[in-house]
Amino acid sequence: MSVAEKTDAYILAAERVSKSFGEVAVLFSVSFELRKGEVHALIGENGAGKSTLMKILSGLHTATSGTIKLDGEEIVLPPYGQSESLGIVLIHQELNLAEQMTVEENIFLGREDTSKGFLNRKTMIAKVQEYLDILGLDISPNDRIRDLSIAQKQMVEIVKAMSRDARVLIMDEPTAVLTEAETELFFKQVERLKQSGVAIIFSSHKLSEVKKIADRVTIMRDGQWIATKKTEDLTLDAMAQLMVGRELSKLYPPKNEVDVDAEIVLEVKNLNADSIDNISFKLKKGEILGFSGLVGSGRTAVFEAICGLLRIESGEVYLNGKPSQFTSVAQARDAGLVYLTKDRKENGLLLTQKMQPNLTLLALPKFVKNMTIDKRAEKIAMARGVRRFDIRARDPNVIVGDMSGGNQQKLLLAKIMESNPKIVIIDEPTRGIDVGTKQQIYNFIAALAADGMSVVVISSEMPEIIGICHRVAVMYRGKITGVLNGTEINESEIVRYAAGLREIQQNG
Amino acid sequence: MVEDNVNVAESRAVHKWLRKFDLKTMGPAIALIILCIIGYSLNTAFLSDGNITNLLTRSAFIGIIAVGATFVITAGGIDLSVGSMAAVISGLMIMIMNNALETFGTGITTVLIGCGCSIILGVGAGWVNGFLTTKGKIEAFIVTLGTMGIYRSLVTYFADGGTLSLDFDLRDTYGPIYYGSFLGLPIPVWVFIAVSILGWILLNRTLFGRYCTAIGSNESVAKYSAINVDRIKTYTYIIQGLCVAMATIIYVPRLGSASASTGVLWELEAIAAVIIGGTVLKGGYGRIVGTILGALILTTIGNILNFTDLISNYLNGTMQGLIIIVAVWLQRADWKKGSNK
Amino acid sequence: MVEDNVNVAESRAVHKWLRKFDLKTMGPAIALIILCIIGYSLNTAFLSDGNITNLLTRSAFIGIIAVGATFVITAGGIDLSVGSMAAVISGLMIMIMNNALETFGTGITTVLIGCGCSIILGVGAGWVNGFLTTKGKIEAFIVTLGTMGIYRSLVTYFADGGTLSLDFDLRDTYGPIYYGSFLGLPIPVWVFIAVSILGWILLNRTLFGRYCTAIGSNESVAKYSAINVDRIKTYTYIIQGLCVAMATIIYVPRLGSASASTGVLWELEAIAAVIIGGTVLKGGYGRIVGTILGALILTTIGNILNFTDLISNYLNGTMQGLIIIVAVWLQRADWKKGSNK
Amino acid sequence: AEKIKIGVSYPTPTHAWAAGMNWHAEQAEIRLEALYPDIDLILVNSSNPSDQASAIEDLVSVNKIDALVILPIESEPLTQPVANVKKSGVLITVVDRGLSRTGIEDIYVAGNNPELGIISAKYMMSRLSSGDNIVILRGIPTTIDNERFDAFMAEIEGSGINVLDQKHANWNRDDGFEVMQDFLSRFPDIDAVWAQDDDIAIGVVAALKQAGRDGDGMFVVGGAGMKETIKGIIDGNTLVPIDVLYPPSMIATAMDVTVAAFKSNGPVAGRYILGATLITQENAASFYFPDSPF
Ligand SMILES: Nc1ncnc2c1ncn2[C@@H]1O[C@H](COP(=O)(O)OP(=O)(O)OP(=O)(O)O)[C@@H](O)[C@H]1O
Ligand SMILES: Nc1ncnc2c1ncn2[C@@H]1O[C@H](COP(=O)(O)OP(=O)(O)OP(=O)(O)O)[C@@H](O)[C@H]1O
Ligand SMILES: [Mg+2]
Ligand SMILES: [Mg+2]
Repeated sequence: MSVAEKTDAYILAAERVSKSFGEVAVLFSVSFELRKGEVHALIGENGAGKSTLMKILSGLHTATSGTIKLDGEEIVLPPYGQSESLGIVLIHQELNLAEQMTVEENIFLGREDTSKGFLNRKTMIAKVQEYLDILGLDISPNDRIRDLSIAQKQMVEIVKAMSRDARVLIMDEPTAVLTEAETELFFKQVERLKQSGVAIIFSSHKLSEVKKIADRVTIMRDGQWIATKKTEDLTLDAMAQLMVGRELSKLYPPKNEVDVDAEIVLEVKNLNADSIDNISFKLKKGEILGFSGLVGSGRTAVFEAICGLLRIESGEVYLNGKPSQFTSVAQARDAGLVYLTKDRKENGLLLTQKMQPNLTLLALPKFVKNMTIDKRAEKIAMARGVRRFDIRARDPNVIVGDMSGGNQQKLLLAKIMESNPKIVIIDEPTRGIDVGTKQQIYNFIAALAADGMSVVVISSEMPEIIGICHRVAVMYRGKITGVLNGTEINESEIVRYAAGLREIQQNG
Repeated sequence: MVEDNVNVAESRAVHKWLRKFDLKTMGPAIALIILCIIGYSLNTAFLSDGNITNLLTRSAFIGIIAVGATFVITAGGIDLSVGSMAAVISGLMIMIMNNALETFGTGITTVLIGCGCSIILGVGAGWVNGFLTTKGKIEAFIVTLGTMGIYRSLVTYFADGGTLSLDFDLRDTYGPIYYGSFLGLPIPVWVFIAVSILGWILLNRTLFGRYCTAIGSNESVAKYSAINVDRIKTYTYIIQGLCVAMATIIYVPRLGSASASTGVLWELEAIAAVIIGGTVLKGGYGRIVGTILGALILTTIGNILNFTDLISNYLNGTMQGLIIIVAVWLQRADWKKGSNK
Repeated sequence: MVEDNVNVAESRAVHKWLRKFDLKTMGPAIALIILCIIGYSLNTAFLSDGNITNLLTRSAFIGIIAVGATFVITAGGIDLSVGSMAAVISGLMIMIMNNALETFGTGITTVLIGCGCSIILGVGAGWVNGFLTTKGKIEAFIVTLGTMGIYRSLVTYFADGGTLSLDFDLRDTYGPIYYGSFLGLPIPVWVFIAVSILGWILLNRTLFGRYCTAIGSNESVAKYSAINVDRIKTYTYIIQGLCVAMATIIYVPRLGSASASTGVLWELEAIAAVIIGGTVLKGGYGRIVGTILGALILTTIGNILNFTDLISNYLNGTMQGLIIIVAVWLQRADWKKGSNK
Repeated sequence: AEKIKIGVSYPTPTHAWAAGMNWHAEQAEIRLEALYPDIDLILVNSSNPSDQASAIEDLVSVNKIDALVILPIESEPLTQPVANVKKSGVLITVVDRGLSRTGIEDIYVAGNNPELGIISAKYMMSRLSSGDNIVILRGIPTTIDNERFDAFMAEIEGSGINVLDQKHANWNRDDGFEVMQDFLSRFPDIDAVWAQDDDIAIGVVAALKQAGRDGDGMFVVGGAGMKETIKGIIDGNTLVPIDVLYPPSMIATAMDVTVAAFKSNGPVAGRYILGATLITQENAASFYFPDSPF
């Protein structure tokens, strides 16, 4: 039978699937169908149940009620990734790699190439190298995962999924941590897989990507199925509206110009540290400064150095004109400078704890009264955080690791803001966050700046940088290659600096 | 219809209550109660005043040490040196008091000097463990395995292989710390209670306790959350050392001696008490109340075995091992089915 | 300009070589060499044929057990029961052989029956540990602490508090397993070499080894990669049991007896050997070669201390503790500065 | 000229008796080496049988000893290693615990474990009558403990004295204290305690005093000859009125005899059994060494 004949046949389907965790219901009678050779996008707000549905479709969760059909036949999918043997492969939203092991070991984990019980390491390494070359990844099969950047890790996940002979490939926010260039390469592979008849489900909060790559889109809201439509029948606005359930105004708030004479709150001069080279820049009061660049260009390193997380080799940092070389995060925090990590799983949140201890962890000294922690104040802070950042957890006692990705990100933001900083550095602020909340976060950032705080936004999402920043510094290989102002802030300029094609000599 | 709702509400309430009354946290208490019932049925003297007092007093040593161990383990560490540390501190304390005797007489001063030195030594020994673990970046297991050997051999050295004995004249002054009572409870039990309450407050109500938990859950998150990881970890070892010193202070007046066999295997008992109590060995979750119950369980097992001759003496270890495994299994096994993550 | 490039390339090559010749992996080897130099300078007889042979033979016990422990630890577990397990297996093996003697005589058959039983017992004991850890969901530390007590008390029970001893008629048949040589190397050393090579292949070149690493590195990742985590973990304990059985088989002919004091503290020695060798205690990274060096280091320390009377006998433990800490510190300390992450 | 090297191997002292032995060994070393400049005594202690086996291997291969004085930590496991040493032509003196095969040692110097049990039992019988109750605290489960215990039980057999229970107190003061506390909770009527060892006896006495049950003619019998206990006997302590000797100095005796084997003309090989003397107030002074740690 040819592919064309059977395109209408559903390869994988969920019928009236519901799911609850304990007493908390998160999916309500959702139906979903996947055709052979299609790319089917799953979109919805944070906590809508996308990840949960994907896990059910790959056997990692069992539905509380409803049925799963594979090739039209009812089936109970085996647990723990064993449905790979049925050709169903899942990439988790949370990175799912063994950190101490190598790229090759991770990619082949669970289906190693062996002969007579021995590993064919050479063959496997060669195969991995092949895939890495196809995706243009500059890493070695023998690199250990813990030494990779988070985007590289995501690419490894993608390689891992692609290297398996999948009939159904399910990817939960695969592009959340990728730059556009990487996304581009990735989509090429998706296209190739699609041509060979693989059915693909993927979720994303980047609606333009959805528009670009998906054949059909299923929209979910609050654990319910809302609609399944052909992509060409949907505009970006329509998608957003269906997701959020109301009309969205403009995504980016208007930029208030920064006062020309605004005082300089942070000045960095000739900063050198591991993987960064002679960094100098200034940040004004009330300013939103963007940091753009390719993955691994050293943006994170700059601010980890400033915040006392990375040893400074040379150079000066001035906070409000005072020389400030912090050796610990606590010093930076007390001086009103905080950094929000891009790696929320490794550095951001205690996944095994509940929300409240996570929220107050950074600002905890503030909650001490009579030598003990004031639990009431903590509770009030929790309520405030939930309100301010619209954190949606159906069960307030849920452990953070069980929250949806986007809500974790919101909690992380709330945690950072608990310390009432004067300068906030936000690394990838909207990673994995839905459009509705994105808008809230942008408004929030703008409001902070308007209140006289200064914000640094490190982001790999060009529109975001362009949409909210007053000025943009672009980095390339550990150096700042340019600082853009006003109308210079546009995609082609940034890309040119980010690729190292242009460089302007800074003068202080 | 209305009735139905009531029923649902009721069943929810029951359910909620059942959840609160969770085997996982009640496990140690239930295990202890079962043990007491067994003990009583073997011999009614088990619940006699005298025996209960003996039991509590004995639990005090391991219990106090285990309270310290709860901090270390909650913050993701481990301390294998506590038994040897207790031995060497006892030994030094005895030597110091015997010396001080000449200058300060048999009065309370000498005892106070001894206790003071004990605390200084405990803090110092804890600091050494903490320093080597954090600044030396050596696994706690290895550091404390090393110091365990070192302290043990030092006490043998000081005692010349034998026993260091407290001067008999001092025993009358110092003895009441162990043998005395206050409001019907022996002093060591009061100390145990005090240490437990302080420990509970410290772990559950203060910055420090919260930081321990955070470090045990994820060190790097703790670091990014402005926690001075090395310092807090070092403090946990210092607290452990302090607890050992406290235990030593009430141990020494009991028999007034220390030797190479003092405190052998206390480290494993303390760790067992902590884990039986529900604290997670990998860190990130600690329970002081559980630890105290764990210490009581361990002492009770030994006590019960002394109360019966049903079981060959040689099989004491077997019973202990079995009970420990069962007690932990009661807590850890999946009681509620269904959560098929 | 051209010269510059050559220099850069050269310095890169040197750098790469230096990285390969890393203190972290070479640490144990360097420590061993330093120890040997110390030993030789204390007494030239240290490097005599006889002593080297003794040293290697002695390392065999702990070494073989430690190879097993490398698997358990790499997969994120721990086994505290190995010392007691060795004792109880020795004891049962002796009882079995003494009984078989009556039927099968003093020939090789009896010895083979003994060895067979030893292996069955080792596998069984390992399985028990594995089963309780995986299916009982009890921390390995507690399970094996429990079985440690159980096995230890069982051997006391079997020996009626005394010593179980192998019939003297059998010793002539069985003796050569320990005292015999082949190509100039004692049989135990050959067994050690064989176990090491098998262990290395198993850990580094097979599916099983890779799964152990994966489980130790991140259990849930392993689970989601369709690895049967429980089964692999159980296997690691079975391998540990097998290794203990192997060690027992060469241990029994040495002393021909077993008692409650057989194998005391071997568990800590084995774990120390593994960690000195560079395996990470939390799992996810194991090094068989390191483990072997670790075992040699521990034996050498003991040997050197027997060689000199510079140090009070009582301080042996102090020296051992210090050397263990320093050996691990040499590997773990941050040699490259900079990352205070 | 080459010195005559004599290795002396014994258990690492972890309790007072062994420390006493260690002290006597060190004293003998000083004394003998001063007396005979061509004698070199090498003292080594080990903490378990397997280490002890290693240690004597090292004495042979490294120190090239001419004679070995050994107090085996356990008999069985050390029989074969000592036999191997013997094969290399070394003179063997075994102390205290006999090897499990005869004919290996040239000289044997020992205390007498069964006799310790018998003497203790005899004393018990002299003080108690039929129907009286005793409890027993045993040592670490080992052959020594079994020998003492079995001999004691055999001796009191038929005397009508009730043994209420017996538990191991591991030759340890703390265990002695706790086991005795529990005995006191369990048994309202105890007339005497056989603690077998002076360390255990210290714990027992503390427990008796704590419970206020140290009067009424109650008494405790320990064993070994600790100096504090002997001092107490001299001073007329009624709670611990006697002791049964198990002399830690036997190692020194063995060293003397071994050196004599090289230095004297007459034959010295043979067996020297040191009796388990009953120490009473009358003879106590002659067993009192205030400088010894034991
Ligand atoms: N194991 C669990 N236990 C309890 N609640 C859970 C668990 N897993 C998910 N949830 C809850 O289910 C809801 C849906 O989460 P899910 O991860 O499916 O959302 P999502 O649509 O993927 O959101 P996001 O876009 O933020 O990733 C959330 O409220 C979450 O807290
Ligand atoms: N722990 C580490 N070990 C080795 N190399 C590292 C480590 N952390 C960062 N690097 C390297 O340092 C360089 C700068 O990394 P950094 O994370 O600062 O870049 P970035 O611009 O923030 O990239 P991203 O888009 O991933 O956030 C990269 O080459 C990265 O691979
Ligand atoms: Mg999700
Ligand atoms: Mg970065």
